[in-house]
Amino acid sequence: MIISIRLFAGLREALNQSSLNLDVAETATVGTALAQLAELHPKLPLTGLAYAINRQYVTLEATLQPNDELALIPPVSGG
Amino acid sequence: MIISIRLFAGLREALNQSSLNLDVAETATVGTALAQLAELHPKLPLTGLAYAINRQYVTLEATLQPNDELALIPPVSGG
Amino acid sequence: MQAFLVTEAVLQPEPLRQLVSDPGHGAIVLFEGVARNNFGGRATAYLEYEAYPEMAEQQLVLLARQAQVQFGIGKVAIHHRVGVLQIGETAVLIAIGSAHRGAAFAAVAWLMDQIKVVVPIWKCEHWTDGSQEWVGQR
Amino acid sequence: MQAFLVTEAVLQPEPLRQLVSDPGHGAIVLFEGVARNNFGGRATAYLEYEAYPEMAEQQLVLLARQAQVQFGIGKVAIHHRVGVLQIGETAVLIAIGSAHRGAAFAAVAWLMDQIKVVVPIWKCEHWTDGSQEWVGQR
Repeated sequence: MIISIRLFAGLREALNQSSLNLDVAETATVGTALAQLAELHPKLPLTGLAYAINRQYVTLEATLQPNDELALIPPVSGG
Repeated sequence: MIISIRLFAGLREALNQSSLNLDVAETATVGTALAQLAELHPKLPLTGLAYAINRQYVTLEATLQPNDELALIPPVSGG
Repeated sequence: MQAFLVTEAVLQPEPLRQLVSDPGHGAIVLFEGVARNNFGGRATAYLEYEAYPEMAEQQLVLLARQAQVQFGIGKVAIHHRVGVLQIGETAVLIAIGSAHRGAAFAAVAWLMDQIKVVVPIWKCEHWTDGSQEWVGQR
Repeated sequence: MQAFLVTEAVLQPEPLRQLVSDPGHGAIVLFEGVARNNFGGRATAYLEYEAYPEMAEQQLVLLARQAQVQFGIGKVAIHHRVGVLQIGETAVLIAIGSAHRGAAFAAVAWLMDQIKVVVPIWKCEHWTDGSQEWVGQR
């Protein structure tokens, strides 16, 4: 199934793109999707992130559904 | 010697005037001036006040000079 | 625009905001004390403020200097309105610029507490039943 | 005017102030987080903010609701700017109306702390030496 991944700040700059689609297994979790992404883009700095599915914070164990939007959220620094 | 007395809020309304001159002794303090004022205007509510001479807070013991401005300051409620 | 002022004119936030802005400030706090439609649940028709204006302005300057020393904030400006205020109108306006926000928050709370203790300004509640009362004086 | 907004436009305090005003409020607090000319003493040329705007606005709404419950404040509005900000421009604007000032002061401090933890917005410092850095990310 296809999910979309949103990239911000340093992650966006590392890949020079703000989103990408990933074809993941039906049983995929945030964690397995990240492992797949790391294999595709070994230089992507994937430590210290928070995760959101469809704009809600989730943990690495959360399961993904088709067309979910998975956001990789580096340490925020608004304000 | 003559000093001027400033009245505010309830005190101003009680005498229907915002200032008055008082002829006090050369040795007058805030306390003796107040006693004189109380005699002149027995209905004036003189409890719970703070005092200022020439815009500086002082105690009842402070001595007065000619032409001093003595302000009788009811509990403040600005803001 | 004076930084410390007691005035009958309607208070304007924007000029005060400009007075306290500075390239080294990361935080600006504006506080407005506003005429409320009730006091302790009793309905207010309008408010009236009276001041000893010369002394009140001096006291505001002193408080601001003290806050700068005590909290390490930057620029400060405080205006207080006098005369008749309708519900929703601003009675007091405090503007603080500061390198960091924590100091500004602490200072604005302290300044408001102090204003209500040492600045010679008095509020008269005019109740909707037609009676009136100088707050804090019986 | 939306109460919770992530925008590239220059932030305007006055419309937010009007959004949170209410006859039952005795206090209005406006906080502005402003682009400062240095960060930890290092000279900043300008700032750049990036957001996950849909989620950031949702998070601002949630934080405001939580603050209303936790502190008993009245109306809240929060705008955050994104894009390039020059020194002195406002990055975030919080407006709070409240019956009493103590609740508003506590809530604005709490809101700013929370924004810096849970709202997906990122600041990039562009230093005067030409280099840049996403704050909090190495």
